[in-house]
Amino acid sequence: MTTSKREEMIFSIKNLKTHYPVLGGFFRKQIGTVKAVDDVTIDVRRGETLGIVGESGCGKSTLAKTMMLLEKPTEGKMLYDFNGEQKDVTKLNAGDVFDFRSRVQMVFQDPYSSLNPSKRIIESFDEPLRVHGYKNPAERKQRIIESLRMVNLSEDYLYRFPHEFSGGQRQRISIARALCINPELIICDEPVSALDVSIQAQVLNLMKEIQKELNLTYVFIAHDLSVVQYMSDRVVVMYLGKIVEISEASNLHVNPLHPYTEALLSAVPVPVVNEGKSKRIPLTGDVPSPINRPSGCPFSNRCPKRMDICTQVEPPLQSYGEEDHQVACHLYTKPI
Amino acid sequence: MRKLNSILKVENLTVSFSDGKESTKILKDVSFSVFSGKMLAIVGESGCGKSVTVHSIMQLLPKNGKIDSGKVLFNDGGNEVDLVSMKKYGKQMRAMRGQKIGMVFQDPMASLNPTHQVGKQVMENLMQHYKIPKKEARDKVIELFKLLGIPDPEQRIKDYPHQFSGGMRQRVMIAISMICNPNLLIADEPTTALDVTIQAQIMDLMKELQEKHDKSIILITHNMGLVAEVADFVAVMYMGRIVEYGTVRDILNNPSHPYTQSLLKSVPVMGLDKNQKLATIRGTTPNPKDYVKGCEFAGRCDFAMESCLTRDIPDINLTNSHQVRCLLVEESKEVIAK
Amino acid sequence: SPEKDSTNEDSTKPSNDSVVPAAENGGTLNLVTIDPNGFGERIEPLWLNRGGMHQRLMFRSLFLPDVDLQNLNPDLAASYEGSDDGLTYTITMKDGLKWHDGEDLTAEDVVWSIETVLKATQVNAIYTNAFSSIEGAADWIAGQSDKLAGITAEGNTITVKLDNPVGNFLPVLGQFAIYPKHLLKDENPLEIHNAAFWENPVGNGMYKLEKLEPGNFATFVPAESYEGTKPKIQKIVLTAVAEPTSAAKTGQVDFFNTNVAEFIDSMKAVDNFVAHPIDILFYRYFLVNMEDTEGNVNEKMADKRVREALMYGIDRKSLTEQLYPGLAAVLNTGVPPTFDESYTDAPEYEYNPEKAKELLKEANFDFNETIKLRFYYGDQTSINFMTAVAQYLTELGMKVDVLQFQADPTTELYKVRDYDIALKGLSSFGYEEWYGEYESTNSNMINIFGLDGIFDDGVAKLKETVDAVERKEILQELQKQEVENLYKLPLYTVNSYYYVNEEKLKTAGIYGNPWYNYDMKFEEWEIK
Amino acid sequence: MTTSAIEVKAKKTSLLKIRMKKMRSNKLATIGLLVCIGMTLLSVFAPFITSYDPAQMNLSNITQAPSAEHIFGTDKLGRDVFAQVLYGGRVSIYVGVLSALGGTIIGVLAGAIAGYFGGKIDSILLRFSEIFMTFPQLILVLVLVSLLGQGVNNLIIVFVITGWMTTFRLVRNEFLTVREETYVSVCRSFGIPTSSIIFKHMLPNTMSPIIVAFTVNVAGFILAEAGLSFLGLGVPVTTPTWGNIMNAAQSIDVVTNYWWLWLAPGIAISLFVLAINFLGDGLRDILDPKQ
Amino acid sequence: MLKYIIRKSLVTIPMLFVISIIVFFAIQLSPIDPISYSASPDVAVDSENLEALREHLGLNDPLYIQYYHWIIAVFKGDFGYSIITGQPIAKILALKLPATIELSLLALVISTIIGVAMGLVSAIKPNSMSDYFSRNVAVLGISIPEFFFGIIIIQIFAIQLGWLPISGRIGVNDVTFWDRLPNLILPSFTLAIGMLAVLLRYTRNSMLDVLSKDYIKTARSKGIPEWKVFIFHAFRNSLGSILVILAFRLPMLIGGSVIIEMVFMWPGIGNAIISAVSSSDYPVIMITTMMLASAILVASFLVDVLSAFLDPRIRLE
Ligand SMILES: Nc1ncnc2c1ncn2[C@@H]1O[C@H](COP(=O)(O)OP(=O)(O)OP(=O)(O)O)[C@@H](O)[C@H]1O
Ligand SMILES: Nc1ncnc2c1ncn2[C@@H]1O[C@H](COP(=O)(O)OP(=O)(O)OP(=O)(O)O)[C@@H](O)[C@H]1O
Ligand SMILES: [Mg+2]
Ligand SMILES: [Mg+2]
Repeated sequence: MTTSKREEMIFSIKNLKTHYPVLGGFFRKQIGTVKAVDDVTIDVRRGETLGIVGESGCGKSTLAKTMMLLEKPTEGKMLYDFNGEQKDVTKLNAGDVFDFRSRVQMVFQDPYSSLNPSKRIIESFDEPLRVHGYKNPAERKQRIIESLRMVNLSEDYLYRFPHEFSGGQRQRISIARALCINPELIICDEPVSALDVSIQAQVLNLMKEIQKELNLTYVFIAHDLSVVQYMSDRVVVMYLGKIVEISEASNLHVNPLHPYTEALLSAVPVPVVNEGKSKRIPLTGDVPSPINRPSGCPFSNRCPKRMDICTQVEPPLQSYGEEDHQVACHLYTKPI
Repeated sequence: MRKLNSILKVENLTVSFSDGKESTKILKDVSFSVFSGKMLAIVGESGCGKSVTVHSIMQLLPKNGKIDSGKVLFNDGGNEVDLVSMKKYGKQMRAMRGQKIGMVFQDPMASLNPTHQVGKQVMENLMQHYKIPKKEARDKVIELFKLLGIPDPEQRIKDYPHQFSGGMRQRVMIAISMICNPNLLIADEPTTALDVTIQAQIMDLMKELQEKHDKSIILITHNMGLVAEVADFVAVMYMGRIVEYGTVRDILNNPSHPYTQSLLKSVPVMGLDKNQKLATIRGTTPNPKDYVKGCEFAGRCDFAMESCLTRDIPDINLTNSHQVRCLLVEESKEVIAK
Repeated sequence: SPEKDSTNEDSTKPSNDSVVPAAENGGTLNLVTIDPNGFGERIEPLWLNRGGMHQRLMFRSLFLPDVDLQNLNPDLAASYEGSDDGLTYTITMKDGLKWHDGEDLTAEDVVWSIETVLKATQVNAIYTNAFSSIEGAADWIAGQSDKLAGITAEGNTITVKLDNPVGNFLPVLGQFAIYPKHLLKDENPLEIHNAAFWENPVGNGMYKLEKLEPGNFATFVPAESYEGTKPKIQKIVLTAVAEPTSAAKTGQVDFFNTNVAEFIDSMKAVDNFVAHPIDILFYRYFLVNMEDTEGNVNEKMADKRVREALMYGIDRKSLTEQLYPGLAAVLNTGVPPTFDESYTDAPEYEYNPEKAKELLKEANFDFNETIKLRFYYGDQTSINFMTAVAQYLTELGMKVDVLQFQADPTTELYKVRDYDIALKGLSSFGYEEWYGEYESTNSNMINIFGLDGIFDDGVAKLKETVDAVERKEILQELQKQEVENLYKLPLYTVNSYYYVNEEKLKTAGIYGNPWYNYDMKFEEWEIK
Repeated sequence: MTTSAIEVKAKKTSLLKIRMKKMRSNKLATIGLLVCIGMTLLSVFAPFITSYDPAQMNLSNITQAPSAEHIFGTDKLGRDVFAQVLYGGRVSIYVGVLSALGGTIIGVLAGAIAGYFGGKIDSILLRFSEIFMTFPQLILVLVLVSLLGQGVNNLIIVFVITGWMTTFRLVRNEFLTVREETYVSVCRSFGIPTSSIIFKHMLPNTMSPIIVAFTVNVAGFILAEAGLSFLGLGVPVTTPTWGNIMNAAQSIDVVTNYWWLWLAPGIAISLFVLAINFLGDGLRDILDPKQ
Repeated sequence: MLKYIIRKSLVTIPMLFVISIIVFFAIQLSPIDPISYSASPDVAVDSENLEALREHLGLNDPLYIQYYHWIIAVFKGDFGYSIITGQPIAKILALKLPATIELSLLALVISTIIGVAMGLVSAIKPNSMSDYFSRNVAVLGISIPEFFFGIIIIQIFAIQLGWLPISGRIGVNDVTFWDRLPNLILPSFTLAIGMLAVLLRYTRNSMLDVLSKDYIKTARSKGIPEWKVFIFHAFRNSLGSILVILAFRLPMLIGGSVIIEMVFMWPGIGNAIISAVSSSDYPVIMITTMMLASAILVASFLVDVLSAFLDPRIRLE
């Protein structure tokens, strides 16, 4: 495993697996497993934006939730940097979990359901703050106003109900709420997928500004490759619960290695007339179900460059070319 | 270039929705044409009235929606008929639906009846319009399934929608709309619910239908990239109006309405520099109820002038294929004219 | 069948009697049982209740009492002889008696019936009381002998030897229905009442069962085997109704009896029926729970003045007049005031709430205690009665809690015993049952009264005595004791009514206690 | 413990305002509410409305048809039927409301727990409720009444035991849905305690169906009480309730000849239940966020 | 599908088992004495032999042994005897069930036809006059206590108008169903009212629900006539939930007929239950409870199978 020592690691995920049981049969026994996240190893570096991209159902949300300790991992380690001390967050005690939660926050995809419809905005903010040690009500209110300002919302909105806001405003409120307890790392699970393009642009710009301002680290998940590429420093491409490629964002569209990345790139429509059509790499078939994944490389059944070995041996994730460019594909397997 | 025949002409379509006692204009004076064998893309943000437009064409508006005025002239094999004048669920209108105009909806799961076999759902359309034996209808469905790339169609027509993947379901929807071989196909965001790779498959299929089988297509989307790839003509909608209309080149290479311009610039494209800011549109879409007069976009427009809010905005022909509904253009045209 | 055709012909009128198959001649008598559950699928056994008209006509006893239940006429028996000491009876059966199935009815059947009833469970105590005085009965019941020693049959003659005299031995035999041994001898006596026999019972009476349609009806026709005067009525149809008035109006019934106040009220509107009231010994009284299940004295009720207060505080007269008009008579002791043996000095407890309050005060009654008033009759009149009683007691300043028993009344009354006062009924053949409840050997009541046998001698004497004058004396004594102790609060006797459609039916005009066997001269009955 | 010390301004929210407006525009619901309140008040203030004691007998004045003196007539013990109906309402309404309250509390607690945690707890509670549902309710009630004994409060206990399942299932299903709402994940990612998530964050959002179910339950329990009492198995016969008063109408005699004995209490029950049902129906529309 | 049915039916067995245990032990907890029937308090009875009978019947055995004997007997079809009337319970059931089933079925037919039809009309034209009418009928139907409704229609149709008989049921064997019909009309109509109201609401709601689904738009976009949309798409798809409510209500018809049977003096199982309960006839209570519980289980099994049959998403799982 080669990672750059230059940058400081904030969250490092090692061989993480999150599996869901599939129940069925007479006695609702487990008859299978959804390997939603399977053997994922990523390092999140302080201050960067790590993009995660992949098609629906490939395990992006599960990965995010596992990192946020909302799902219990089946296996693996997640080392978080608590002021220089690396602790495995899967084994934390209750107090440390709390500490962890004040350092890591999450923004979810659906702006419409991420605010409690029966609570005023201030109430939605108040309890997290109180739980995280802001004992003084006035201080809390101040903090709320500050974080709303950060997302360009006025304090007039404090006493309104969520249904009085548009999708973009709600997503900004959600971001503000994640920010209000001063986290270091924000995991964003498709924060803009549900928004219109013009609103999406507002939110993306805002997120970038805030990151700069507060020196935040982002894990940014999306299924839209261009958005991820635009937002991220490095991009992780996932397929069926596995990482197939990790690349510098700026390098990804120039030099995609994995055939899946290539296909994904070619499928992204470009708003320029008469281009792109010819280049498209047609992918046949659908993403297989994560319950019965093809043997060997998970992409083997749809891969246009499939070789015999692909259906038998699972390719490991290895660096290829540059140090920060990793790929899991037999085309690039180095003889060991 | 051969002469373009329009298969559908929408003229001054105005639609309103009532909510209890109040009634709100949702579509205002919408006019556009769809040309034979061409694909028209309607783009715009959520809620701008794209779906209402096509539902009005099909007379499938919900109960509280009403076409106030306007015409929908459909070229039925040389005969021009006004769909609006037909009774909503009358024989004439029903003969249009499915047979002359096919429709594909956004969510392929919700749009298929979960309790009917997919083959039956396709056959239902065919047998409604053609008195042919069941067996023959079935064979036709199988044939179409093959054409649309559904593997193993003999078996799969007996399956139920939930046994299909999203992409396959959308193919079935397309089969339903295509089985009677209509000349006009309306697709309301057919790929929004699908992954990019599947979207690419479906769009290739639709393009093929249009090009090889000479169908006219109305494609609703809010993905500018998609428009660029497949459409021939583009109508940009904002708040129930078409603010810009033209060929795909006109719109993408020479966007003339400020709204269109920002729409194009607000989407990140591959390779966009990380440090480059995205163009945004100020504020949010206003409530259609609050509209009084003038340009709906004025409140968010960086170039808004006083007159934008005080006078009716005309459609201005930039070229004979490119129309814009914006006073800026009027002025610059005047300047040019001078 | 021809009957069916005839019903179909006049199906124009949907009257209920279209069910009833028409008789060939002599007419059909329509009887009903009043039961909201409808007709069952069998004829009820007779050892617990001697039963209704149809049962009486199907099954006979050795003797047939007069309407007063005491004077005996021969029935299955031709004659009898009793020894002077009252310990031996010799009974001679008629010759050539037959069961309805043609089998001979012999003295063996009688002996077997008496033996079996001693071991059976669903049995009226008048039989067990009388027959357990037969020599060797204790051993027999305990299973220590395989023969009831005191009773033997030789040819037509039955000899019964008693350990001690039983005053009403012969009247009891006049009630005791003889069952056919040849059909029932293999049944376990404990469960003989559940035998399949009752679905198609073979009797020995004037009529035999013709057909029983479960859930529907039963028909009876004159039995060829009956040796007496042949009856005129050729067919009896028995159906079930939930309430008799509508049935009376539609002609579904020609003759019935009831003691339900509501029916009596509503029958007033039915013109063609004539009501015949009869006095019977169906007591209603309050049982006072004197001891709890652990044997501790119930302080609330211990003082006799409290119990007297209750008697004064409840306006029994108005209640019976209003709730049971013409049906109930106020009772002061176990012998109703209209009877000869009645104790004339017994207090009448006229309604006097002031006196009641005084008595309570004297008795230092704790008005904070709640009196638990219980009952088990579910009919509306009883509910009204109890509600009224509760109100009377409330007016005395008592706290009352009135509830209907939830579990079965027997268990509630005698085992659970979570009450202070309970309304109870008793259908008596004679005064013996009423006073028998005071006996210290009465396994149910002993727990309630906690008696030390003060009534025992008197009751024993009463049971042994036949002579009317002697009996009167004993009864006077018992009533005096009863009044002194006031363990049961007597309320009233519920009488009964016979209703006869006299436009259609001519009876012999003899109406007696419907719960018991007596000679109603049915052979004289006619359909007009 | 102060919850949100930042005082939430009592500014009338648009949501509440909308609901009030909707309520007022829903005539049937408004009438229902007024009738419910009206009848409840009549019962509560019965002594001010009639001078008769419902238990006071007058054996010389029994089964009188309605007259100026006894506007609903008198019953078989000469008691005033109007007074009985008034006082009877107290117990009937009390039983209905308290049983519904108890059933709702149990149903909500169990439903919230089952719905939020899912898994084993959920299956156990679900099975449990299934078993309760499988029992014929009437028999269950009867057996329980015979175990506990008759009495108003025992009847309420019995109703609660036999009547929590519908609310349970409703709340459970609501919670299963609400659990998927993102804001629950948000709460969890902030480390807000589970009990607080369930009761402070999720429960308020399931309140509308619970309120509707509550009104439906009140109606149901009043009917159940009436039915049982009509059969003579509910509240002790001496306690006047609408059902108990009607108990007298079991005989054809009363049905035929003494119509005032059953008509008045029958109408009282029907009217009250009807009013509650209209109110419940109205609330269903009013509280429905989709509308 | 077959596997699904087998699986579902297997689940009902342990449920029945649990219910039988609860029923048995709950009743044992109550002070009811199963043989006290031999000693009505109205008649003087000597109780000496009762002890022998108790021993004979095994009532002195430990409860679990009694339970074992009872459940084995029930499995063999021997339901025991009523302790009040001494009749075999199997016979009581055989006698009473037909009357109740006759009543319930007629009520079912009436309520289904009227309820579903009114619900459909309501849903097709929501907020119209007929919808308004139907909805209020439905509220009325669930608000009026059935005994009150029964008394009123007895008063009107039997007593005042004299069109129909008040009560009772003419024997099964003698006359045809048509002869019994006059007696059936009032009780079955009363019984039908509540069910009708529920079905009406349900049909309306589920139709409205389905009609708002996207696939209805798809169906309309095919140009098929509106009635086909209503019948083949909307009604076909709401049929599932309608049948579910129907099947769930089925046992309640039997249970719910208790009061109706009482009011109309209908000699059915409901009346038997009431008299069993009010006289603490516990063998009858146990068996009828078990019977109703089984009916409910069978109904929910039917619901599962029906929904599976109607909904391929379940069937093909
Ligand atoms: N609680 C769960 N139980 C069982 N399977 C689950 C659960 N949650 C997710 N899955 C499955 O795990 C896989 C990955 O799901 P996940 O939500 O992580 O995908 P995703 O990449 O976020 O997709 P999307 O783009 O649609 O949000 C999917 O196949 C999904 O069906
Ligand atoms: N049934 C309806 N009742 C009232 N208003 C409606 C109804 N349907 C649509 N509208 C309104 O009409 C406007 C246009 O809706 P439409 O569905 O055409 O938008 P769209 O452009 O298709 O958006 P999307 O991209 O989200 O599908 C919206 O403002 C919406 O609120
Ligand atoms: Mg996701
Ligand atoms: Mg749309």
